[in-house]
Amino acid sequence: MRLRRFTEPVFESLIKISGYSTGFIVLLIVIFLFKEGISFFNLSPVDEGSSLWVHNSNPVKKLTAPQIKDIFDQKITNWKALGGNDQPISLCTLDELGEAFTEEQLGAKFERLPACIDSYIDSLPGTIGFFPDKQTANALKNAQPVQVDKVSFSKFISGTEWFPTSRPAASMGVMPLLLGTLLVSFFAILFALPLGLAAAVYLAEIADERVRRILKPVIELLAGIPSVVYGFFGLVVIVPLVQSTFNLPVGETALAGSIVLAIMALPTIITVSEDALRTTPRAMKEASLALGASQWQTIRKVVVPYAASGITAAAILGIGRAIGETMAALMVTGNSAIMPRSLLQPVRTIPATIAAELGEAPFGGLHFKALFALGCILFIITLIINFLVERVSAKRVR
Amino acid sequence: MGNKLETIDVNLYYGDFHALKGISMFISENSVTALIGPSGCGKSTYLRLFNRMNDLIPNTRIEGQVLLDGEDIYQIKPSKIDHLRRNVGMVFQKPNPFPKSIFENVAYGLRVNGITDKSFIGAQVEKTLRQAVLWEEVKDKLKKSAFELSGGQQQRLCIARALAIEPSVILMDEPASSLDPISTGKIEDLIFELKNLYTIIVVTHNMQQAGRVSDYTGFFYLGNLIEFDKTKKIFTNPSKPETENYITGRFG
Amino acid sequence: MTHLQSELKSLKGDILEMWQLVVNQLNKGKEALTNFDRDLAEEVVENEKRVNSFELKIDRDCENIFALFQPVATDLRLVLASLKICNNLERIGDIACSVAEFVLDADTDFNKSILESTKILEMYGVANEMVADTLEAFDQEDTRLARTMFKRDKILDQIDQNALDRVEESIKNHPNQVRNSLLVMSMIRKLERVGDQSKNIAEEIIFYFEAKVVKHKKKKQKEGDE
Amino acid sequence: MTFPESNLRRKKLGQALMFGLARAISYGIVAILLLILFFIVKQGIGVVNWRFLTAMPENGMTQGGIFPAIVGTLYLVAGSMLFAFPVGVMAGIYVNEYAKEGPVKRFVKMMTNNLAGVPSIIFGLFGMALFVNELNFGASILAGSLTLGLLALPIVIRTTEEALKSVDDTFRQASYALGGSKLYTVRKVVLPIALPNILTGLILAVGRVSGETAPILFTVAAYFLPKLPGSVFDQCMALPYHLYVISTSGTQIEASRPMAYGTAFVLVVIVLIVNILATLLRNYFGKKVKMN
Repeated sequence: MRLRRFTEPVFESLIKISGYSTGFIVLLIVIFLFKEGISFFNLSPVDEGSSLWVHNSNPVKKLTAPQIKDIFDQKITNWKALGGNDQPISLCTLDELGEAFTEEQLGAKFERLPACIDSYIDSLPGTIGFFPDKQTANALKNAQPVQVDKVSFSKFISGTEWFPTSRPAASMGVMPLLLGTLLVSFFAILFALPLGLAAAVYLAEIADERVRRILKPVIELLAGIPSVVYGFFGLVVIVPLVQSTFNLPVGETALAGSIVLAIMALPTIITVSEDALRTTPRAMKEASLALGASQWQTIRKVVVPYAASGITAAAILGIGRAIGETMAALMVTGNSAIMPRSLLQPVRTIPATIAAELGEAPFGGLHFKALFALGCILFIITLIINFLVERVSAKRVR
Repeated sequence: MGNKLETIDVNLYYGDFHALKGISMFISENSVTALIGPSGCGKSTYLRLFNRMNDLIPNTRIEGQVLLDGEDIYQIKPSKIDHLRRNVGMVFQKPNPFPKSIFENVAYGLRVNGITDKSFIGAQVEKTLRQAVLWEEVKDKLKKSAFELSGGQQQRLCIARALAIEPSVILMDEPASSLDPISTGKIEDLIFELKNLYTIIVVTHNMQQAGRVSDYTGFFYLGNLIEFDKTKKIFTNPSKPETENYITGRFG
Repeated sequence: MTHLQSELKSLKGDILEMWQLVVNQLNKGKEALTNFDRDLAEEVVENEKRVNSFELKIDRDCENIFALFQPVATDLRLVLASLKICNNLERIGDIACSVAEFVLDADTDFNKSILESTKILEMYGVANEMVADTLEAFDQEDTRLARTMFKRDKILDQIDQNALDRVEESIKNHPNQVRNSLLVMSMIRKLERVGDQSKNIAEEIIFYFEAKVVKHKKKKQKEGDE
Repeated sequence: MTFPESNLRRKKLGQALMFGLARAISYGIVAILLLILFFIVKQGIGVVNWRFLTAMPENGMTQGGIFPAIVGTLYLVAGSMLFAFPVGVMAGIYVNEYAKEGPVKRFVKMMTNNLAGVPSIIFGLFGMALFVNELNFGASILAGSLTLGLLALPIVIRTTEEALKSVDDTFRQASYALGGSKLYTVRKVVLPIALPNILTGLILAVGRVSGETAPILFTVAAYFLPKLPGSVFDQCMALPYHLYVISTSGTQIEASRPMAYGTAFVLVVIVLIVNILATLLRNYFGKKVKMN
């Protein structure tokens, strides 16, 4: 008895703490995700500890990350295109210096390297150089450092290029990933919703009890199959099928992703909408039949409108699942981070990007943080979706 | 007043359960007939014979004849059941308007039966809302959801909905049991008014209600029709001791 | 109008009609006595059947209203009052009939001086007025008028109390009219009852409109605070 | 009133058409889903034998078995449940038995719903940030189990809550009436009655956890590790991750395809057994409770 007086409060406080655990975890997720994600902004897209230099006479003093990428990919070859003088751009990195100067000139320990760089740039006014700060010692007379736009939120959101590992400056625009995610999810729901709704109507209103008792558990069972298995199935069956049907060079496309995600979303949509359809009061259906309506008219005009909020919730829930789905998307969409133009193109979704790149991104680096920022976007989307589902379900008629 | 409806030795089984035992009864035109009795006595089941609502429950078996205007409604083709249900309207225990606007609720029966003429539908909606003494209360908010009405208004809307396709018979299954006394009174007055145009059968738990609204009363007990007579007779001098016990509350 | 209201209205109509009939019966009876109109007296006796059938009908209606509508409050009081008023009216109807029968029993005209000295005509008049006024009180919801019954009944009582002496006197004065004098005596005894019935009716009217029970109360309370 | 006959005929035709369509779609969906199962079973069953289940992977994972992946998954499931089950059940008790109706309860439930809706890859990110880096567990069974445990938590909480909710209030009142304290009542009366349904929830959570890939990508999973883990701070292989690896990023994808089918088959069988078990348990006890 005495022991119980001591243990009961302990247990009860444990229970209370556990009760708050989910709130605590959500809070932790927010903290850790956003800590990394937000610190990503206001970093320079150029490798840490390196800078870009141009000749003092060059009027171009500011460049954006995509411009730098284009310069180093030699897509832009004249300063005129960047608003500067009409002179060709020449690139200069440590490699070029190695060819232009002898070891003697550079010095045994590269101690004369800054001077060499200085003279090299001076000799070629159209040059742009990319050197670690160690080597330049920030002391070039004939050259000035180029200011590079910091990663800003608006650029991150609106950027249309995702080259997180390109050097010297990484381009990190979310647009292609976001659109890829939305495209795949949207078409997944477009395929799944009518089919799922039809099946839900069949199960809830048309099928007799015997058939229902067989079909429903099968559908529920299939909700439990791991996404990686669906992904694998998509990879070995759907992808080749898409490839041969549309005569494509590769079968890993947005379409394949949509189909696989649609199949995965079906059990959720069917179960949730069927539950919603079943809440229609029997008297309401009977009232419709008593007015001479056919069973189908009753379903279309009374049962489905009555369950509308539940069906909407099912659709939103399905979209949420599809947007957050990682493995299946990773395995069948082709993972090409370009702006999606058609369904028959490879695309890359946000979760797939995180899954594919986090392993290779150096810890704490720009890329790593960019992936956390992606995680933040995904998290916010899911919060919005949860909120919508809650709102829609709460609106349900009595 | 001729016999609008008639049942001849009707038996009804739900699976093994014998729910109606040889019921013979007639219901005259333009009258209100009340069916009373304790829960599970078969009165609602009997009511649902007349628009074949019992068909919706699996394992239901029906014997005997149910005549509407002299025609056995259980001999008609299955495809004519819609036709029957157009002719026999029904009002349910709880107000159950559809999740639609007030207007669309009343127009529903017209639309599902293939009527597309907009002006006709509009006129018919107004006419039936007036019949249901609801028009003045809702004429300015026909486009609003039917759920915004009070319980009593919803039930009158459901009555209007049943009237809109101009049935000749209206079945009411405890139409006021979920309403407050004021709304109940309005529904009862409405029933009293409507009998000039329709043949009405009303199932009720509430004996007083049967007394107030009906011309004839049938007392059901354990699937049997114990007594069927003029309401005044049943309530002042019933012939069967079971009826007497029930209406005086000395039951069981 | 609700179903119950229409039923009550028709009940009230029946009561008023019966009431009017009874008032007419009394008036005709008085006229028959005054003019020794045997035909009129016979008509009164004949009409008694109508009064009785009214009573049966109203009784049955009240029973139905109780059984089917369970009236409450003012509706309940109306039905209860109707039931009792109808009962009293029937008795007044009986009295009118009896008086008419007494008229028929007479073998000669009533001597004017007998009618005068016994004050029977005055009494008859007051009784008729009382019944007619209860009718008006009921119809006009006039409980003041109803309350006057308690005073007016005293007039009848007074006449009734003096009747024995006066009839004795008239027998002495008119030895050839002994039978008629005795009939007058019987009539007075009957008519005295009309006052009591009117008082009962007045009590029911007050009960109906004011929900006050004035039966078996002292005089002051009965006659109100006027 | 007259009703236009042609419209009425169309109404009957429409019904027949739509009903047929709905039925065809329903059977079609079930057929597709069964086809997936059938396909994996058909392709995988030939690969699976005793050696496949008990041997280490060999030859760049084109031969040998998947023993370490099976063991790793078992460890991860056990580890995650060790965390999620007690915390989840207690949280469920809190929500249904202790929390009063009001903003606090609404908040807790909302957070549980939110957590349930968070995509698994976010759990992976979070697990990496918190367990692997911040708490310095490294990529380890501990970090992976905790991450999976977080993912399973809302499932356990919700099923516990539902199970407790279905316990009739009269049981509680009877216990209180006899002087039982709240905790005593919950422990001795409510929990035993709700236990079968809580266990069903546990089993469902096991099914979910054993198939998850994204949360373990960065927290524990090893690409190739032909030995069994020695401690909770070791990395390990896991079935779902193994399937992902050998079907997409192995060095010899074509050659390892049979291994992939085998792995998928084993994974599916585990998940199906777990789910069927949960269904049977629920039906069995569901009937028993009804009988009482």
